[in-house]
Amino acid sequence: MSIALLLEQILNGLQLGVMLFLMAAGLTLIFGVMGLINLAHGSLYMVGAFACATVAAWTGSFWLGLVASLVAAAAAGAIVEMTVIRRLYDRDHLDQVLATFALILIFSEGTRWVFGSLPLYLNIPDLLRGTIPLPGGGRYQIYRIAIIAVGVAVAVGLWLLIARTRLGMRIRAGESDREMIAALGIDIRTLYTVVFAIGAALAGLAGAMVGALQSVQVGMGEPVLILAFVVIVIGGIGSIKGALVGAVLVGLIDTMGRFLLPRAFSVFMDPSEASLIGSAIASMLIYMFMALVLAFRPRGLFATAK
Amino acid sequence: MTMNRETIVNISLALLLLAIPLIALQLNSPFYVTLATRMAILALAAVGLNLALGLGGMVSFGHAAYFGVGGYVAGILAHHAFSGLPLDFGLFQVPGTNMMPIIWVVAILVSGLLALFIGAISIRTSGVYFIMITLAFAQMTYYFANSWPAYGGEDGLSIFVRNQFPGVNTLRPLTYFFICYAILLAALVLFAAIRDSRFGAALQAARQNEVRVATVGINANRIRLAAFVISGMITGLAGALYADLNRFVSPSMLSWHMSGEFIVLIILGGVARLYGPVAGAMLFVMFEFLLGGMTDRWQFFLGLVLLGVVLLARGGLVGWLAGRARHG
Amino acid sequence: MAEPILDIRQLSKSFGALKATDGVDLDLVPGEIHALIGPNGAGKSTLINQIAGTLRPDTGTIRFLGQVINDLKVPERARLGLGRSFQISSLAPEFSALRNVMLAVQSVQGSSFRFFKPVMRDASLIAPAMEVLERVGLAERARIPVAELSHGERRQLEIAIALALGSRAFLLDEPMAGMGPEGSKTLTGFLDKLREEAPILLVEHDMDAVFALADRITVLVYGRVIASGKVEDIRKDPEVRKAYLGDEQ
Amino acid sequence: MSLLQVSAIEARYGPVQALFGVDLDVSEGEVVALMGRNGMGKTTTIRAILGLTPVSSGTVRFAGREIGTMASHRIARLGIGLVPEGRRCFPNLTVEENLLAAARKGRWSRTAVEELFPRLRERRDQYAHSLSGGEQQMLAIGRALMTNPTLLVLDEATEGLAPVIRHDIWNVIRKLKDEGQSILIVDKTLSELLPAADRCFVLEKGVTVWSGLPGELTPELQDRYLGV
Amino acid sequence: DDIKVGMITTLSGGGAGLGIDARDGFLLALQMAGADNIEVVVEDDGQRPELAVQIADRMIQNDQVNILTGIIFSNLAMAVVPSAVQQDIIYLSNNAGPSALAGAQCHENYFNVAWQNDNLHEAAGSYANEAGYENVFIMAPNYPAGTDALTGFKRFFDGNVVNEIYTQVGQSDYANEISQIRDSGADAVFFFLPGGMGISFMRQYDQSEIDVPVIGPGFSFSQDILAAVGPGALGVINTSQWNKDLDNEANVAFVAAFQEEYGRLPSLYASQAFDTANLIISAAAKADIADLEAFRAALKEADFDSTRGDFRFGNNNHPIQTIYVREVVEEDGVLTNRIIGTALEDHQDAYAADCSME
Ligand SMILES: Nc1ncnc2c1ncn2[C@@H]1O[C@H](COP(=O)(O)OP(=O)(O)OP(=O)(O)O)[C@@H](O)[C@H]1O
Ligand SMILES: Nc1ncnc2c1ncn2[C@@H]1O[C@H](COP(=O)(O)OP(=O)(O)OP(=O)(O)O)[C@@H](O)[C@H]1O
Ligand SMILES: [Mg+2]
Ligand SMILES: [Mg+2]
Repeated sequence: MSIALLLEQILNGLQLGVMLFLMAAGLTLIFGVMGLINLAHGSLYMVGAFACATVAAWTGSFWLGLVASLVAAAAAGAIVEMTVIRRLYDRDHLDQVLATFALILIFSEGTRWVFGSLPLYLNIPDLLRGTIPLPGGGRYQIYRIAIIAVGVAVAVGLWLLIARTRLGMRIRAGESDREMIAALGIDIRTLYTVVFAIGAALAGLAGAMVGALQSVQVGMGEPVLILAFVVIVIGGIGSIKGALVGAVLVGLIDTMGRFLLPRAFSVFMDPSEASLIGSAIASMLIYMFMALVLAFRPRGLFATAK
Repeated sequence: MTMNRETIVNISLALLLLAIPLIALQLNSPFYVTLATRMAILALAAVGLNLALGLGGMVSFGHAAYFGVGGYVAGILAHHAFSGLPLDFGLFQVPGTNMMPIIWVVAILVSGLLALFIGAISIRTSGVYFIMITLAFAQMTYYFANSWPAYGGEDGLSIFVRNQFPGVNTLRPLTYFFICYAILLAALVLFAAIRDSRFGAALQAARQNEVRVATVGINANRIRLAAFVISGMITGLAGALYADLNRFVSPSMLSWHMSGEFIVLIILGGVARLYGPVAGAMLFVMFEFLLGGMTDRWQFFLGLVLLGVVLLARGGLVGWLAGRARHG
Repeated sequence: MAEPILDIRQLSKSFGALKATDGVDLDLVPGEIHALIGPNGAGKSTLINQIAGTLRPDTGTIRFLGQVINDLKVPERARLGLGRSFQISSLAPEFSALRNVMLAVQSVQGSSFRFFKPVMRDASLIAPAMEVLERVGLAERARIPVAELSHGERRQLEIAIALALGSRAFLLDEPMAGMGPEGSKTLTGFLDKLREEAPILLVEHDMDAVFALADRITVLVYGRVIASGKVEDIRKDPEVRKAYLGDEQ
Repeated sequence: MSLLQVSAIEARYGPVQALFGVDLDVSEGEVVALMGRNGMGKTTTIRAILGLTPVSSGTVRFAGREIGTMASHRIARLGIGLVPEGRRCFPNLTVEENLLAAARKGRWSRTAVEELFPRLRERRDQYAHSLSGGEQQMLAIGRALMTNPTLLVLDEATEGLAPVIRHDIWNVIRKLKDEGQSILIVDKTLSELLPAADRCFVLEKGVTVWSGLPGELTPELQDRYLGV
Repeated sequence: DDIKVGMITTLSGGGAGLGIDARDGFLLALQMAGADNIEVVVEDDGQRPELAVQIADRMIQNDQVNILTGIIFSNLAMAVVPSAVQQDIIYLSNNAGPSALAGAQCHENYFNVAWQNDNLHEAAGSYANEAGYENVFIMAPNYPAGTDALTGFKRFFDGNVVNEIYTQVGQSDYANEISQIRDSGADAVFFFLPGGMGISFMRQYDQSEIDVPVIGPGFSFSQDILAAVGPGALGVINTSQWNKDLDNEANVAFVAAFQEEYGRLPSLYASQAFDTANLIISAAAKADIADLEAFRAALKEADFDSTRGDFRFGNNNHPIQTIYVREVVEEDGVLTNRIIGTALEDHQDAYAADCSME
């Protein structure tokens, strides 16, 4: 194994982590800040990807597609918030799980209705096409580096928004006592719609960016959603910092596990066997990691004050 | 003795479920017997979950793990009985079997052990963390089953001939329905007893106010863990029955969709209500069947229906029919 | 003086730089009401939490019935006989008052792992629970869900639970809070009798009640005991007047 | 001119009716006491005024506008500042953030509030959930003042406070009153409440049963309505 | 008697494209033959095994079908087939060919009209030898069809496997594997990643600018997904028992009719289902379904014009057929395949010997 490969894998881990962060940030905002479990977050990711693919195919411009993904996901988020989510804030987690589970069914089947079952495809914009050399002789895709950069920028921006602005304070205040913040003169309903739309837009952005790497298809959001949940639970629900740390950890552990475990096992068993067992364990690795974290810190690494 | 409304609703539900296969046979549509058996088994699984979720407030998003493990116990034992080779645990060997009672006991024990292990770690967390950690453990079992080649991996494992129950012919759909129905009723009796017992009182109090339970000197976590294990056992038993119904087990029994479905059943029927899971399972299987027969887009409409139930009909079907629950 | 039931030595607890409890000595002897007063944020609730077990002290010992209980968990301390009420009441809201008390009774009987006998037909639970409810004057409200009880009734219920636990000592954190004059009067009368049964460590800002009830008063300021003694002495103590009572008292 | 005018309001919590006809008014610059035993509907009245519990009949007017059906945040913005029963500080915000989150411009700034309650300055960066009961009470009052309300509504604002602090708070209330602040106040301690109030309303079982000047509330009346 | 066919296939979810093509191909054959003595019920299994089992139960118990067919995925086939064939239902597989059903568990009521799972991979292994590759990097998802695929490839490939990787089922990002390929020094990559997995892999592989050539089984480059894979697929070599340019009468008619009827090019899956329907029609012409034994014999003769030319069954009711080498090319702006050679002639699967049937 060369240094170049190791470096590449670290970047892969980071890129996966950052992508998860975009999902997790929206989730943790909605989830921690409004106290709502939104299983349908993955659907917003899908909406973003579909919007981007459709508009990019229409206009020929990825960038317009990207804008469309933000707009479409935010709009979908706002509509969902106003029609459904709004009624769920005072409910227990159970109702929220069920209602947003229902939303997944509606979104997935609805999208299939409109776009059919075949995957759409979306190309990387010319500007970001190609690879750059890495020290040690490897190469890395420019587009993936761009994803890392966007993720880091979003992380900083969000953290500032929540921790440093009055908007952030109000959002957090609303989480602990909606009624009270309203009684002090803050229009918490609109505020929540806005926050939900922001979270949705982030998911849509992630969907669009990933859509150019993978295929855009119905159901693409679900695996990412579960990973994003793992991320925020590891990081501590409601904490943007936790989401970032959790996402990067999960990204690195998953990538390194899938890469290194089969190699490690092949030291003492048949390579084919080692690859099978190694990849089986690698697929469970982040869940084991999460269980481990929660066993020692039942509220995640960066639990927010309650 | 006067009956309250909930008792009447409960008896009606039990009779209705019993009536479906009998009417089906009259109409010469034996498939509805299978459908009713499915209802009974899913209801049983949800009764298990209802113990943890409804009474104990532990929203487990990973009960598919016990369901699937129960199913795999049935599948693996039957597989070995069929092939004649014993299960090899290295130090000792265990023969397979196709006797349902033995399979059930093993399924209950194994899923109970798994629930003990998962519960012991998960119960330290609460709220959303609990939901997610149970999901994570279930995902682990899912990925394990998926990539473990010995018993078929993702392809799953077939049970070529349905397992046996002494004295009856389980291959007859109606007989198998009666077996599942009887087990469901037994589980309901157990649920009711637990709910009304001292253990149930402590469990329900722990859901409402953990601090209070601790300050009267009861260790809430031990109570919860015990409930979680019993809950896993019941769901595990349901899994074994389900395997025999389909004559097949696969990792999809362990998937998070399955866990979600159990939660759906309970909410549809009524959380913490004795017959909530029964009502929920009947409703759900019927929706799935009717909608699935009408349109390929049935999931879309199922979504709308579920959404409607959560937003408009709180308390589920039993809550709607029998009014709010009372706690003496 | 009689042998203390509860004996606290050199107890300290810090939150970061803040010393919430700072070398506190305190005891509770049979038959007395020992009032703990002090300005807001002086560390009274923190102290109660350490005795009840919800907070761990940094240093010092807590001795209860002759045994050091520093390492016991909340339920274990409760079973030993430490009963407490919360500054903000803490009950099982869906259960009736009766079932809340029955829970305590069942805990005393040490029998939460019984799965089959229905509690609502279990005289060995209901009878003692009703008896306690009668004593606190809640018998008529026994079957009402706690969520529908008034503030004052909840306070009474909290005490009923502590009674049912057969507590050997009570830790009461502001039991009068939120009660009208009438309720305070009833509760004062009740606590007055309760002390025969088990001594009370009483945290309270209602000075009328404190002066009417207390045998001894300890004053806590910034986590330290600044005075401790008979009611009259404390009342006159200039430092206490300045830090807590205010001048017009 | 009357600032707040509540006429014959009724309100319910789900199936349980709590108010059966409450009348009450507060004029500009006046301190009005709302009294009654436990559970008689004082808090519910206040909730109804702020739109937190819907009014099922009757009218509420504030500063010349009908506010009976307005959303809470709009009512608050018209100039009502609430110190709720049970404090309800935002536990996951620091003291400073609690003060700033809903602040509106006016005479009360953070500095002014911290001068009033120096303890809050000491605890500025502490999360509200770890404040002592009394500190939380101060924070709740400070938070309401920071919205610079025309009408300050205090529901048991001195509950759980040390006598010295309570004393201070009554001083503050008197000071505010002298400055012309209108206040609607619920409190259990009559000895402190009556001297501060200009007028009193007494509720019994959700109905206004008596109103008048503090001096007119004779010991007999007190015994009858308040159980003193 | 009329024949009742139950078609259980995937019409929703990620694998829907395959099922839709299969259904369309099957119905097209019936329509072209005017076979009105064959009644078909089609149901969507949503790619969920329990649902497939439930539908099979209903079709057998309520609809009293004689023949089941349609299942796309091996794991669903494993759920349905063993119990169905025991109930005297004939199962004709138009797509999945799990090894278990070809060997010891073969059954007289089970016919596979597509291939045994390993076949196309074996052909790829054989092609890799011919192309002179010595170091090959191989990769498949970690599930039974995946292990079958790599085993199949290795069974015929004589060179050196530099790395063997099992990916996760449903995986959509292959940066990890691509990095390893770049580092491995292999002179070719063989992969089996069905459906969306293959699309994602190929797109990312293209983006990462590696010039190691790629070989795959026909599924990963079938007509239904080529458009999504995009230009990165151009020039890729893949193996298949069928292609639209196979020059036989049946195929020419099929391709034309399919395009006419549905307005798109047919895929592998459509051709297999089309053959399946024609097999039923041919057997129905010779025997009555009520006489199961005779009907089975008629099926086994495989006396129909297959779109792949020669087609016959081996002892285990699995096909013995020729497997071609195809290359992805662009025709009239549409990506499609062209046959460039033959990988294996008259090929039979490796499990036939384990089957006790004659
Ligand atoms: N977890 C914590 N972290 C930091 N500071 C804390 C924490 N808990 C309590 N404090 C601080 O410790 C001091 C003592 O608090 P405590 O609640 O014991 O006061 P108290 O005497 O009960 O006051 P009150 O009469 O107002 O209820 C307070 O200043 C409080 O802010
Ligand atoms: N959330 C609620 N649900 C149902 N009933 C309620 C609720 N809150 C209050 N009530 C009932 O409404 C009535 C009026 O209560 P309210 O809290 O307004 O009284 P109060 O005068 O403020 O009493 P206190 O002095 O104890 O604060 C009481 O009978 C109470 O039981
Ligand atoms: Mg306190
Ligand atoms: Mg009140």
